Amino acid sequence: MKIIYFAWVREKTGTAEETFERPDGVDDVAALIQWLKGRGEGYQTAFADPAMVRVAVNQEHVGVDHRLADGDEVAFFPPVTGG
Amino acid sequence: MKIIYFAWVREKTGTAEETFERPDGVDDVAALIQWLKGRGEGYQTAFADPAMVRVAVNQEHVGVDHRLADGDEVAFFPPVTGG
Amino acid sequence: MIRVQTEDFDFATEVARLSDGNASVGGVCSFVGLVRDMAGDEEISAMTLEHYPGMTEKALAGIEAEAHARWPLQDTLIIHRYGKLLPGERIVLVAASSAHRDAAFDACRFLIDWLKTKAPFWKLEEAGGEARWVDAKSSDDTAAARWGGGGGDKAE
Amino acid sequence: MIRVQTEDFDFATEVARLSDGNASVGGVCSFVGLVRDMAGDEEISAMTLEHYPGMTEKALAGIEAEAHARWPLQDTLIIHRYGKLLPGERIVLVAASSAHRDAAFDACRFLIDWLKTKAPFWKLEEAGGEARWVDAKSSDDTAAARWGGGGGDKAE
Repeated sequence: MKIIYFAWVREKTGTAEETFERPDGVDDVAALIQWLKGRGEGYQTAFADPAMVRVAVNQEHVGVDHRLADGDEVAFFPPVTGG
Repeated sequence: MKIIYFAWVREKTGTAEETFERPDGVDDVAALIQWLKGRGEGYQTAFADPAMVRVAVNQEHVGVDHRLADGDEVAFFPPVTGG
Repeated sequence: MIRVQTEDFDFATEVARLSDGNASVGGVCSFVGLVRDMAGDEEISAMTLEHYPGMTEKALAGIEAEAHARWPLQDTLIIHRYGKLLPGERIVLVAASSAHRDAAFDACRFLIDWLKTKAPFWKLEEAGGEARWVDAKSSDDTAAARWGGGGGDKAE
Repeated sequence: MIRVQTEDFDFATEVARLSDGNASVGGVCSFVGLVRDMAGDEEISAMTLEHYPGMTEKALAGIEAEAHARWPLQDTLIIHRYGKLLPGERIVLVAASSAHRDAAFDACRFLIDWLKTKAPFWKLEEAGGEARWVDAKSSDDTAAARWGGGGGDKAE
């Protein structure tokens, strides 16, 4: 799967984009966030307050209970502030 | 006083503008309309349905109970349709 | 600013004036009203706008002042044309600028809603070789009434 | 039509497209959002907009389609810039044209309200030599919520 980070989520994880096989047991967005938090301090900081992070899967806004499939494009970002 | 007519009120009275001394007893707009209706058929047609005619005195929208003073500028016109 | 004129206006130049050189403006809302080619199922060949010189400017200035009293605005603009216009031509431009978009939107809509029931303009429509005065719409009274504070061109 | 671009746009040309050659348009409502020079009591020196290429276009097209589903519109337009902008520069243009002004106003406001909570843009503000990400405003959630039908970038 492809994971993309934007704005301060990108700055905190220190990663703009990464690609890896979907880990065993990572069946939904909540599980993915949990798994990512195990990858280091930057990720822990980024996801410290899950209410502050929004998620899109395959470029559609979703909730943390959204089921993941192999090959999904998952994006994490702060609440949007355009316009 | 100066009387001005616009749009179909002007067409019906056949008059764009006229000036005369305020007649005796013409103390408010309603009395003026009554007096004007005595001036001929065109005026009678124009004021046949008073609900269709709007009035401004000295360029401010007023009701038919508005008191008139010598020298007033009184305008009669249909409901406005600009914009 | 208000202007009553026969000639067309430059939309971009006019709207730009509401924010040019003023970086405290966060948003500019504008509305342009145009002559439509149809009235009901009849084709319109031309539209002539008559107005009441003197009172028109007073009425528009009053509407503009009321908008500034109701919302925190940086600037407002009303341009209204009169005389003979063809389908597709611009009749009116209203615009409002503010630090925030809600004030800009509300004020812009207020300007056109009040203008439609308070400013002394009358439309003469030409269709099928005949000219007829356009009737006022009750929907315009309803639109103006939602802002409260004054019953249009009816007695107040 | 939607466009996501770094360069500025020609306001008059863009807005004229919503009515040019279509005399069934009675009104065009447009809104331009600009970079303000102040945030609270702090002076802003620049604003950088980041976005999510691909999803941005999808989100804006979805918002535009929703507007057409809700109102009888002739045309709509969304142009949003990204990259570094200075105070006074245009960020966004939304516009809607319709036979009647109520649809044009409602749709235009809907476009900007939904865009502000659904389109993946993020603002980085520079003030006093520091850069910081702008916080989302709860007033934008409230504004979007008044149109119903979808909770912005929160789970739906």
